[in-house]
Amino acid sequence: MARMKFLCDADRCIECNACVTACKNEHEVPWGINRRRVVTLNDGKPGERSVSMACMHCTDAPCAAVCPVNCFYTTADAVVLHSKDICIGCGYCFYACPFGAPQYPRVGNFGSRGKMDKCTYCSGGPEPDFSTAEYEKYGSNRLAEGKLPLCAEMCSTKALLAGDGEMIAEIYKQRVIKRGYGSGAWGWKTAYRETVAI
Amino acid sequence: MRRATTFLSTLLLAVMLFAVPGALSPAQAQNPIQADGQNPMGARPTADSVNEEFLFKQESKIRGRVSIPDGKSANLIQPQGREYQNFRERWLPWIGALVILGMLAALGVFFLFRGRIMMEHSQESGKKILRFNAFERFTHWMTAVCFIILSLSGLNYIFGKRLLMPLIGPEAFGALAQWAKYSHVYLAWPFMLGVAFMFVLWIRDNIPSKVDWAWIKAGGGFIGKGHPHAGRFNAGQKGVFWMVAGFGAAMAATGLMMLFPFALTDINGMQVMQVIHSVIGIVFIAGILAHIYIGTLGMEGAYDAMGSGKVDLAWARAHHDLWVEQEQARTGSGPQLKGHPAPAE
Amino acid sequence: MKAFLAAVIAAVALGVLAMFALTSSQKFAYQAFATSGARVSEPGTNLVGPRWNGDPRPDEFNGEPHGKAEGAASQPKRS
Amino acid sequence: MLIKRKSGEAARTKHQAVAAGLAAGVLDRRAFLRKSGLTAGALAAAGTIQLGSVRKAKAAGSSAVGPDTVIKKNVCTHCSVGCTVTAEVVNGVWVGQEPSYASPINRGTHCAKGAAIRELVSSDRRLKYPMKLEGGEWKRISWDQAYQEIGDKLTAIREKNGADSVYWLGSAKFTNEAAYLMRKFGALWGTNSIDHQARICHSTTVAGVANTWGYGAQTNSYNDIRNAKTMIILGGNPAEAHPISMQHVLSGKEINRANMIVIDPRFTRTAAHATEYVRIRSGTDIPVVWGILWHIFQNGWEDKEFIAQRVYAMDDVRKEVAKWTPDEVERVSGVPGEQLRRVAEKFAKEKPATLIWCMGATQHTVGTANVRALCILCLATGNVGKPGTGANIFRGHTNVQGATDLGLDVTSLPLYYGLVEGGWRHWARVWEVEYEWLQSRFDEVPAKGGRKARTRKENMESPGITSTRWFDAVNLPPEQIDQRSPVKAFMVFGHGGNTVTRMPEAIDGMNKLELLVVADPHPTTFAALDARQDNTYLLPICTSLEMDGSRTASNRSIQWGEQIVKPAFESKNDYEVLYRLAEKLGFADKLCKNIKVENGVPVAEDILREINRGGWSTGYCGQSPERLKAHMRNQHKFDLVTLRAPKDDPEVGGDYYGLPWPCWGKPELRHPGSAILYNTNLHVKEGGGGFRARFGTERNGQTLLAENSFSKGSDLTDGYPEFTFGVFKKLGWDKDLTPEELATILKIGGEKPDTVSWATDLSGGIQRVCLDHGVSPFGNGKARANAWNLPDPVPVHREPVYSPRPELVAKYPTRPDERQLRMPNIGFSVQKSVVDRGVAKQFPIILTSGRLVEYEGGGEETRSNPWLAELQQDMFVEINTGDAAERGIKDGQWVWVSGPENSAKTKVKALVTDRVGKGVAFMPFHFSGWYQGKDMRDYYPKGTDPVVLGESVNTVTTYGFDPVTGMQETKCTLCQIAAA
Repeated sequence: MARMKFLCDADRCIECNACVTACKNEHEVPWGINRRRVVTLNDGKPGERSVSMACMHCTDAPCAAVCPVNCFYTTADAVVLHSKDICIGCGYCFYACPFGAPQYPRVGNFGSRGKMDKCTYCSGGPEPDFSTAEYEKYGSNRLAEGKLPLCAEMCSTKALLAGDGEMIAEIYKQRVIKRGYGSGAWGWKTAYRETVAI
Repeated sequence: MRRATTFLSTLLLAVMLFAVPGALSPAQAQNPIQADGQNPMGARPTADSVNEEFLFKQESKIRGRVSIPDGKSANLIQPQGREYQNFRERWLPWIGALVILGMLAALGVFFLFRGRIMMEHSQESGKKILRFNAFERFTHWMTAVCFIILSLSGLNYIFGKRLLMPLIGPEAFGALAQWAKYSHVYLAWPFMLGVAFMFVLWIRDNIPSKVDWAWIKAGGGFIGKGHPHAGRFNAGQKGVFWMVAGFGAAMAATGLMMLFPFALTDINGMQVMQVIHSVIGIVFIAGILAHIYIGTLGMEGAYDAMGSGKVDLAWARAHHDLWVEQEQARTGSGPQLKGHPAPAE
Repeated sequence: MKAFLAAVIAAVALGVLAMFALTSSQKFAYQAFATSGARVSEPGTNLVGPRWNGDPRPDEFNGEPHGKAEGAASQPKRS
Repeated sequence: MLIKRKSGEAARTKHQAVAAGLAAGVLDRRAFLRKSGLTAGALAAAGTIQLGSVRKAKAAGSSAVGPDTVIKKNVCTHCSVGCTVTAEVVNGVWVGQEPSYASPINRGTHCAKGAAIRELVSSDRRLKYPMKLEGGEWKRISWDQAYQEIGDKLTAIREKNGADSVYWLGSAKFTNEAAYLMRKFGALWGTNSIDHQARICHSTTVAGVANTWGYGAQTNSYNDIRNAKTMIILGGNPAEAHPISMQHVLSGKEINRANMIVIDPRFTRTAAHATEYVRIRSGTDIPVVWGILWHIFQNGWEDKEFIAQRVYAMDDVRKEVAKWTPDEVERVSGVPGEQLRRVAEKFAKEKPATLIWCMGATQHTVGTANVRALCILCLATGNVGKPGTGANIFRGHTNVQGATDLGLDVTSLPLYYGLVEGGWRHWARVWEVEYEWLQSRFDEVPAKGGRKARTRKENMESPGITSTRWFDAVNLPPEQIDQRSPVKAFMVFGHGGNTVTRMPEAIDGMNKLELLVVADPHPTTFAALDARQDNTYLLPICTSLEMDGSRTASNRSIQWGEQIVKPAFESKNDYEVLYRLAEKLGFADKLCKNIKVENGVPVAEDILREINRGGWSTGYCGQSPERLKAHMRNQHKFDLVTLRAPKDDPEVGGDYYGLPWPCWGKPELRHPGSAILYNTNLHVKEGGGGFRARFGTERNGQTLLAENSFSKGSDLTDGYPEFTFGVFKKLGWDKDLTPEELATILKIGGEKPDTVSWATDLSGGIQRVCLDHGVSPFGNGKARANAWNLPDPVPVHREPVYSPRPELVAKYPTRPDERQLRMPNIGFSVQKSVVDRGVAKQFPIILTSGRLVEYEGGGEETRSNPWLAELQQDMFVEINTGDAAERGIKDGQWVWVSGPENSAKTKVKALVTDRVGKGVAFMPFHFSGWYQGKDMRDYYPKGTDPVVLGESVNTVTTYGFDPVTGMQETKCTLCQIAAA
């Protein structure tokens, strides 16, 4: 069974933000909700790298663990999803997430920030595949169509890789071997408790 | 062993209010040129690229620049979430269960051995003295009601999914938890107000004094016979007062930090706040359980103080002799009320 | 007993008050994450629902949707 | 687990189940529109339009490709890379975008703009119907009223002030067909003042490169960069301006372990991926290039054989280069000699090497000279005409290459036919319009300002006014403007108002215009920044996604885009608007004499066929609409690196993707196009050739034809001139012509048939025969290191007008005051005054400008797209940490950036960063809508204001124009920054 992961090859990422707008486009993500973002490290200095980041769909996901209502579930493809019907907007997942993935419709205090929203790896939610309800709560379901997340599919330099963890790690490995450098699989240690050994 | 280390580091995290870099997972060494984590400067941007290991050596999380006006999204990786997860899921349920069940067990044992402390009758029995006026009782009950709901909804955050959810199913539990969450957030406000009122109302009578020391040395009268002297509040009650004031303030402070994310602290701060909030909350609940026990089941006559506000003079004389003298001196005849032959039920 | 009842009522009242206070001090994400350079008229409602509480069920929704930003659209008032 | 698990099996099956709404078949496009209040009736209240339709449609169909989903392919309308956009359309509504894996150019990928492009066609900030300004209020009008009123006003202005008093500004976002139609429109109107964005992006490239080796275009392709072992990116930031090109750049860097050298004043996102970054002072490109060449010549690293065979007058360059010792280069540009030596060695020795440049090289007062110097660097090292080499010039807008090719340029007719009688007569033949009638449309210019009068014919052959100077042509005293009258009316198609430098003066110009017409999907800066009260019209034009037509990417590949959805709101396409205007002005019959008009809309395919019939000079003759459409159908067959399809393919066998021009002969010849220009290792029939013999055969006793160099399989084994019927007769090749071809040539030639050339022979016979003999129709010449017809035949360094180094101005002054392109250029006087007044002390920071990845051009369209706007919400200035600390400026705070002209100032946010060096500031050029601290949002017609507004950098940019093309100086001026 595939174990879906994201890998951002920072030596390819040019902070073009295609992943961000592709996400907005695919799911009609409203203004203020940022399921994916690109962070530039060491900005303006030699060694600068940009990394595209969204929910990493962690192994033993901290969000799922700390959720007081167990609204998270992991699919057979190891995608971490959640049910907005059960979510109470408490914010614990947001405290626990190492990647700042959870987003809330309202900002300011946790009185009623609304249901949490985050990257679904383009695989919808608990509702029936391709249903209107699924689309309105979680966005479209590309995985069920046999497609990968649009952010990775549209990545301008093919820096953002999505797919089975072993396959994308292999792609990344080959790249590093070919070009002779690589700044690593950002976030993998934290998310998957493993890294791409080269 | 690993668990213990992580737990320790988590506690350190809580106490010292900042992350302990040693507890973080070291990032992998990818770039041989960068293996020593040297500062990447120079004109060779490819060769000098930053990597996780290097950045984690500088700071406990990796931060950068984003163009969207959401400052927190500039944090790329903050692995402390893993530590937080570990504390919350591995340790907190056990801490909570042990402390609360431990307190219940202790009270049970105490009850078994000591039984209910009964009222000692004297010629003053049947006479009433006003112990708490209406406003004091109002304040107490407002705080108490909020506390109970806050405790239950708070415990629901930890135990709900473990105990309740399997029983009633996820949908019902989701709805219940939603309301629990709302009540937790909203009733925190009357609770904080109540704590503040109580503090102002009763601080005067809760200043520790020498009498308290004697009271403690005498075991508060719980053990053995006879009653040590006590003012309006004995040392035990003063303890409860200061616990409520202190823990209440701590719960309020940590709670507010979480309620208003990023107002005063960042995500790590909020993780720490959550740790403090939950640990204190559990101890607080345990403490209040004891308070409830002694105020109701544990001691005959004690409940009247907050029930009707009026207590039996004999009881008062026995437990708060100094206060009764003081009150009677102040009012001449004393505040004892006539016409109530029977003690309150 | 009166004091107790009063206390319960007060707690509930204060709780409700807190609810209103907290809710009104919240901003929608599209307001919080927009600067003075931007006028967001249609932030969108997918994923967050018409009331921007994450609940997409339109049957619960009546009245002005929050998907539409408050504040007047620009008026033609040329000098 | 308590919630449904996604079954792995199910996840792999394609669901055809389309949920309720669509399956019921009730939601056609009309229904969508009705539901969302988008019908005509609701348009009256357009400001409150609720655009849920797309989302609802999407929700109903979800992402599953159902039976009602139609896939349409078009080309991204943003930059020149030419990414294919794959649209999923359900019942006439564009509901989703899919990666276009088949395209060899983008291979499924997009940048932020391309990935958000679906929003353009449904943006609620679009201009929804024609509007006019009446007493300072925007009023809705009908299209008919608009055509009538505009037509009447144009006619009146023409009668009073002449044809040249109307300025026509076209767009690099046009399709090829629209660009061509508009140039033809301008010719029929009778003016050469018809321009577009190429003026302000790569006009200097076109002039400089064409004057070096024949054609002013990218020699190779984005894909071909994969072959390079060394690449220099000078004055370019493709990571933000052409993100998809970085796929090829970085792949090349990885596959070949290539050197990627970035030379730029700013440590850009591109520089972050360089193997070597060279920081230079803005405006010192020539010293740096000569500095590199100094090391090359010093060490004998030049390609001597290549120079001997294919380059004219390299020795003249050696003399100039000898002056640029490492010390002098470092003194002027700040680059250490040792670093340049490293760069020089790599570029000359680790070949193939390619040179990539963008607007950092072109937008200077020395733009043409810069570009020439860069070409010379390629020539000296033999890095032209082979895979992995070449001048890979990344053009700006989606079709800026095509619009330039098709003549939206004040100096040429379509496909670079000169403004000479031969050129005019050629197009008159193609259009079947009488040459004399065309001539009669032009003004006679009276003598004024000490200049001689011009006849109609002379005026017809005189280049027009550049778009960079349009407001000078309104504001300056009439005697300074070399035409009958100053500009009175301005017709703007698809062009922002914030793109010219010296905005305060441009705004003065706007206010003085008697008529301003903006035809655009958005109102643009023109609608919002001026204080006009009347005589201003806004015409809603649809995007190229809503129409058919071809576009030419930077690599000269032409791609056919099919209409994805019908034009939104009441917008119309360019073809229709031009046709209807021509109808009103009385020359529609001539405009579309050989072009089919269906329901009042000229047919795109027919326009392209007319281009094919006349496009010999640039090889736009073989790209018939049928062939281009076949390419779009067979995208997946083209090779990623060579861009070539397998020879045995029935539809596109052997073709290069998009038939990159020159694609010789008639479409039936099936020339494959030329993926790499000037490649002698290929047969002409395979896209090979030498340098174009454009400048004669001999100069000062030296031959201008190639020596011992010729393309593979050529019958002529040396240099040769361009082919005419006369040359054919000498070679005896006239016998190879068919009788029909011969008849056509003789008819065209009239009394002088020998002058009929490969470029004017409408039969295509000369080109066909050339191909059979394996020779390039345009000859086989030498590239020119010395372009004697240009102001600086060998490029020399000239300090910017606003030089931060006044002490260098005496040695390296800008060119003397001159008159160019009907206008005075007083750069020298300005520079002298700047030095005398000590401006560099008051304004000590160098200001440069450039792009952001989220926005495009003037930015009106992209700033109206919320998905993009959310990512860049504030105009900012990048300021060095040191400069910020000195001024007490913190990251994110408001600052005033003031410029040295017009007391101009802009209020922007500070972005404190070391991307810029000390003493340098950078501002993006996409913003407008704020002016000198004032938010002008209310001036837009209600509901059409872009989501994000900000100060335009051009409010503080200053004087300075390239002498050849009138290019403005945007990359190097001075400013001061203070906390607000």
